[in-house]
Amino acid sequence: MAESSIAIRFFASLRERLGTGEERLPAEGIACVRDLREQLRQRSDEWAELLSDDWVLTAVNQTMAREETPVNPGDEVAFFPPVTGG
Amino acid sequence: MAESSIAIRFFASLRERLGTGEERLPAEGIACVRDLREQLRQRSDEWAELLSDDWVLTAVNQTMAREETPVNPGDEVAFFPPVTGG
Amino acid sequence: MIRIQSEALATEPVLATLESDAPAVGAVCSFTGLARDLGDQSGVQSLFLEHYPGMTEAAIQAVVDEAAQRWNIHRTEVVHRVGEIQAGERIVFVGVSSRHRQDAFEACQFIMDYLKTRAPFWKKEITADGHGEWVEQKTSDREAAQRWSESDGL
Amino acid sequence: MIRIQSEALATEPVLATLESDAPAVGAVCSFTGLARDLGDQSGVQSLFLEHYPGMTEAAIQAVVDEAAQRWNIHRTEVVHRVGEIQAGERIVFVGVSSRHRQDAFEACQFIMDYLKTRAPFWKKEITADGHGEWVEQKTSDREAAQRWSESDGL
Repeated sequence: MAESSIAIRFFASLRERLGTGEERLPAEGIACVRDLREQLRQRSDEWAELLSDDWVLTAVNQTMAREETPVNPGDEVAFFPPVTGG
Repeated sequence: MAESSIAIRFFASLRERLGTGEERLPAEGIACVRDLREQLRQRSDEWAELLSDDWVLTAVNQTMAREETPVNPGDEVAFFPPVTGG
Repeated sequence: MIRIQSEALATEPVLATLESDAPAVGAVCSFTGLARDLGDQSGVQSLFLEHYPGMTEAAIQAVVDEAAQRWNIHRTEVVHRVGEIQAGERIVFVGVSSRHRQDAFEACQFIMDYLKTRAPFWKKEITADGHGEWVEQKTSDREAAQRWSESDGL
Repeated sequence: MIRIQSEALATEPVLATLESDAPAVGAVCSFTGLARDLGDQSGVQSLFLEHYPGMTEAAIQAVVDEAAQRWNIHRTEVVHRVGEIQAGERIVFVGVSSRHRQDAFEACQFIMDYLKTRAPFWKKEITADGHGEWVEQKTSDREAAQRWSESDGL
């Protein structure tokens, strides 16, 4: 049976402000990062605000991604703020 | 009694090739590095050759010097090849 | 070797590894970053470092691979702490060995600059009263990394 | 602190000194140069380092002072060995601590580059059969030092 959902992860301040670190969503209707982001933004004013921020970065399967990067069932998509390590 | 001689030092390959590491010379007739160098070059063809080499560096009182740098009685003048530390 | 760890960061064994290739290799450049007591807010007592397990290691490896393409380097060691870190403790170590001094210096600086902007780590500063504040990315870090893409066509 | 010594060069205590200013200072860059087994001639088994006692320390101090004028640095440690050094042993250590990563990197590289061309040390390579050959100054070392005087008017 093929994987039919997408794993979503949030990190750092985004994780704290959204109140969640990971979840799974049905893959239906999601072709790229933009589709997923727009779907998540429907949830509330806060989600809409946090996930529209220019500073939020996205990774698909642990590789940096852009709005147009394809998202397939079984993929892992992560949203996070600019990095501040080292 | 005032010091009336100049201390001369040679280092590394120059020391080995000249066969001497240090000596003292009367300060008489020596006003600058060039005077001292020319006097030393009188000693033999080998001294003339080694102390005319463009690559020989000079320090007066442990500070890098030029041909025109003054030399006074009591000074220490050193001749050495380009440095190769580190 | 790339390591992400929550334990204290010991630099001696990592430096020993970098020097173990001598006498074939004669130049080792290293950088150690320590938790400072002041950042975006004063009175910082500790840091909390979050990362993205898997992606963080892969992102650092990509930076190291890029450095190895640009410079003649022999060995690279990167150790980065995560979790709670007290002020004064080491956060990150980057060390590079090379036959040539300039390659060791430039590759080490490049890896630190790119690690700061490309590796998923997030730093929270915690004050004595327990208040935590996520650190914002610095313009100076973005500029430091951009420098390398604007430079000569190496 | 500047030290010229004939004993083996231990880097751990010097690095500990550089890190001892944390958490006020968060960046430490260091460079270690080790005796390689090949230089101007192959089969090199050891080196002999000669220096000019007094002038060598003063010349290094002048380089360190110039670095302190150009960059915002906190502490500098320079240790240089002289006498006989076996292949694989450390010859030189330069470490710089700073509040800022870029200052630590650049000052450390500057000190190494200028030390190579300004501090009176002379290196002789000794092969297994006991033959010794004085090393010639490298064009690359002269160019590395010149780089800093041609750069922006810092």
